[in-house]
Amino acid sequence: MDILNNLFTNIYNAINAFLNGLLGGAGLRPDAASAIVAAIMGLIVGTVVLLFGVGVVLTLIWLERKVAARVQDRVGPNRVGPFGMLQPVADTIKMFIKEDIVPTNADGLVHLLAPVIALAPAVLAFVVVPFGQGMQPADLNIVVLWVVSVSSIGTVGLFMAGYGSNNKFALLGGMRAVAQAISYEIPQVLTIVPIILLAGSMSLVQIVQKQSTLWYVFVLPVGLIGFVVYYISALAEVNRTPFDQPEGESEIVAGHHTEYSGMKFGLFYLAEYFNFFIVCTIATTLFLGGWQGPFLPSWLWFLIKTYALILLGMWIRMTLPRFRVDQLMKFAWQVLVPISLINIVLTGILLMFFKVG
Amino acid sequence: MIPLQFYLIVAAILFCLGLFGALARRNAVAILMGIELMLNAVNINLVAFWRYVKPAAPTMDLAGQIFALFVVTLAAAEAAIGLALIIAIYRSRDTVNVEDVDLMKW
Amino acid sequence: MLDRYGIVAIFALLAVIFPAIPLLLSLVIRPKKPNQSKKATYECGLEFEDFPEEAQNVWVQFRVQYYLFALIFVVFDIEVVYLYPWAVAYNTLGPFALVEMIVFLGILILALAYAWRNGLLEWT
Amino acid sequence: MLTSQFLTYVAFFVLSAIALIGAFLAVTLRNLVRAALGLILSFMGVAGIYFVLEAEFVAIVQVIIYIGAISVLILFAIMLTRGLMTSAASTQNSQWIGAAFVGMLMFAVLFFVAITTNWPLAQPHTISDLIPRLGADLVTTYLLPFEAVSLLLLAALIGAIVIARE
Repeated sequence: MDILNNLFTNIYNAINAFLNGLLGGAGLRPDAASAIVAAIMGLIVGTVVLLFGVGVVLTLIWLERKVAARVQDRVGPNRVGPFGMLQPVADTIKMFIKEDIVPTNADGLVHLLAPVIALAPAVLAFVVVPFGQGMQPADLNIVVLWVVSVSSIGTVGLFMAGYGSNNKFALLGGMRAVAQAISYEIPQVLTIVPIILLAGSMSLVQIVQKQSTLWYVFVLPVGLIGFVVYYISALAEVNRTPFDQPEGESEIVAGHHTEYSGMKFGLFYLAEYFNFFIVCTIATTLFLGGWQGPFLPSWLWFLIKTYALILLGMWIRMTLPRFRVDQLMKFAWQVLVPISLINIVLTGILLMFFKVG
Repeated sequence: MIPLQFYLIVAAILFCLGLFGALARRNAVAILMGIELMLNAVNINLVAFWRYVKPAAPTMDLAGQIFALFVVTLAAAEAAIGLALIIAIYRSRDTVNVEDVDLMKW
Repeated sequence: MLDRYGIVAIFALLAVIFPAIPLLLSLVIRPKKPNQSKKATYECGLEFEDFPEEAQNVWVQFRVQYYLFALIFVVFDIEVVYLYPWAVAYNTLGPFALVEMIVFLGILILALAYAWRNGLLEWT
Repeated sequence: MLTSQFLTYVAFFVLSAIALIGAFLAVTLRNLVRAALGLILSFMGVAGIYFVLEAEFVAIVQVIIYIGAISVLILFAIMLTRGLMTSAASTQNSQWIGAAFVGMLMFAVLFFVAITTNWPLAQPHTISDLIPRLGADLVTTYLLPFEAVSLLLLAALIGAIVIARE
């Protein structure tokens, strides 16, 4: 039990000790040696986290298709590999060997950089996700704001895709995507404030530790309201159906990725699933107690909760029709923002009288 | 430790680039971008002084950062109003070129 | 600083390298046979080149509504920035802090109410 | 020199270069959208410089407000007023040589002041509980400016709405 729980921490420590031993004997200055070890460890952690992220995305693509198929009473992919599990791999290979078409009128540099900028925030957000007990790449004391700030960079990528393609549909889609992202960012960040009030800290690790007795989603009524608002606005923030207005194919073709093909489109696709995964991990951390849970190893609990939220998102996607753009904006500003503002004040007042956690 | 002067010089270059942009551009939005750069330079100075210069009183040891926060807020308010003006001018005069917006000159 | 943010710097580096690898890899293995209609700007069922010159300019006049939403967003974004440190310090402050924050929020709710009453929150 | 110091210098120079190159692009590029993207690059570099200065909160605020909010405002404003700027006319006005001269003069003055002034330096200070301290200071020492900020925002919002609305 303990072995499983500390599996990754132990591997980390073992590699660290090995590298220290290796470089300690090389006759370098001690501070230079430790800096090199830290850099190599950082690279290893980063690579592992990103590869894990790619693996998660592959499972998500498969899961998404299977869930969609089951909801629609179909079988879904079942040819490539057992239960069609290798379908995402086949898709990836297809992405690699597709021709990359850049329209003559496009702004080439912006067109090329847009998917990179769209993917970068997702990669940066991985820095602070606590995947398990003692398993966060870094615990900064501004973690929560870090998540908020990197996700706000993503809107620039959306705009660049729309502008760089030099296409009416892409431009409209890009502008809509930005307008939607900024509108739903506000309720999303406002609902985090009650959690910080409850925990008295911005560190995700401390927020999880404070939830060892009671998950914040069960701190009624503020936790539940916060969770629902957060989850809805997170779905909208990552452009998941029913909030996929920016790429509503019935009006504006494929929105900001109309002119994207091949690997550039693949990067957008990857960024979208990365972001979906990240908002679910953040929701798990903030509201569902993160890695806390009995019997099973902490990282397994974390994955189970995250995947539960992901499946919920897929279920919502298959069930609800797309919002209209006016309903979308109205919903964000006239429903979610007032609710989350009231939620903050309510939490403040309740904390005056009761001690929670 | 990086000397304070390094930060001041970087801020000075940034300020002068912004000044150049604000003076030399024709497009009103570009002029506003120059002004934002100048405000950024000021903020670098504020934060650098916070870190390196002795505070006037022990209770004011966060003054530099708090001032920087207020400057950011002011910059946002200024951008909001400035761009709203530009949009209004564009709607009534069909241009955002500052040389053509000269109705009040005579 | 470096001990905490070194790893962030490494991730920032990876954020650039990570998308570059598949782009470079696919550059090697993908076909490259561009032609006129492939590289044309996408249009529904029409050849883009057949358009008259003025219609080929893809710029569209956006509605001012976009800007107004961005305005409200900016105001609330700044508000959130001030709320966060207040929320962290809340437990150590007295009830006065709550009153002050309610005043702060109240003024901004006025802003929201103004926008609401003037129908700016409607996307028409 | 210690390794950590050396790395701090590297970080500082790289980030300053990003900030200055971005600023240069922002004031010289013809294409206004590209210039705005240069501006965003510059904002990022400045945020990095704040991290080097150990002012994490200001750095994050820089990213959230400047990159996340103000640049969106600027980009939207450009898209709303883009109609006539596709023309090939020069983006610099006739006084750009004078402006460059003024800029250089200003830099000379600032450089001279920065180098020669005897700053009352102290030990570079770091605050470990920065965020709670900031939060507490905002509602005690700096209460008045803090509430004034919310009034300012209200006034700016209403003013901008009245001006920009059709």
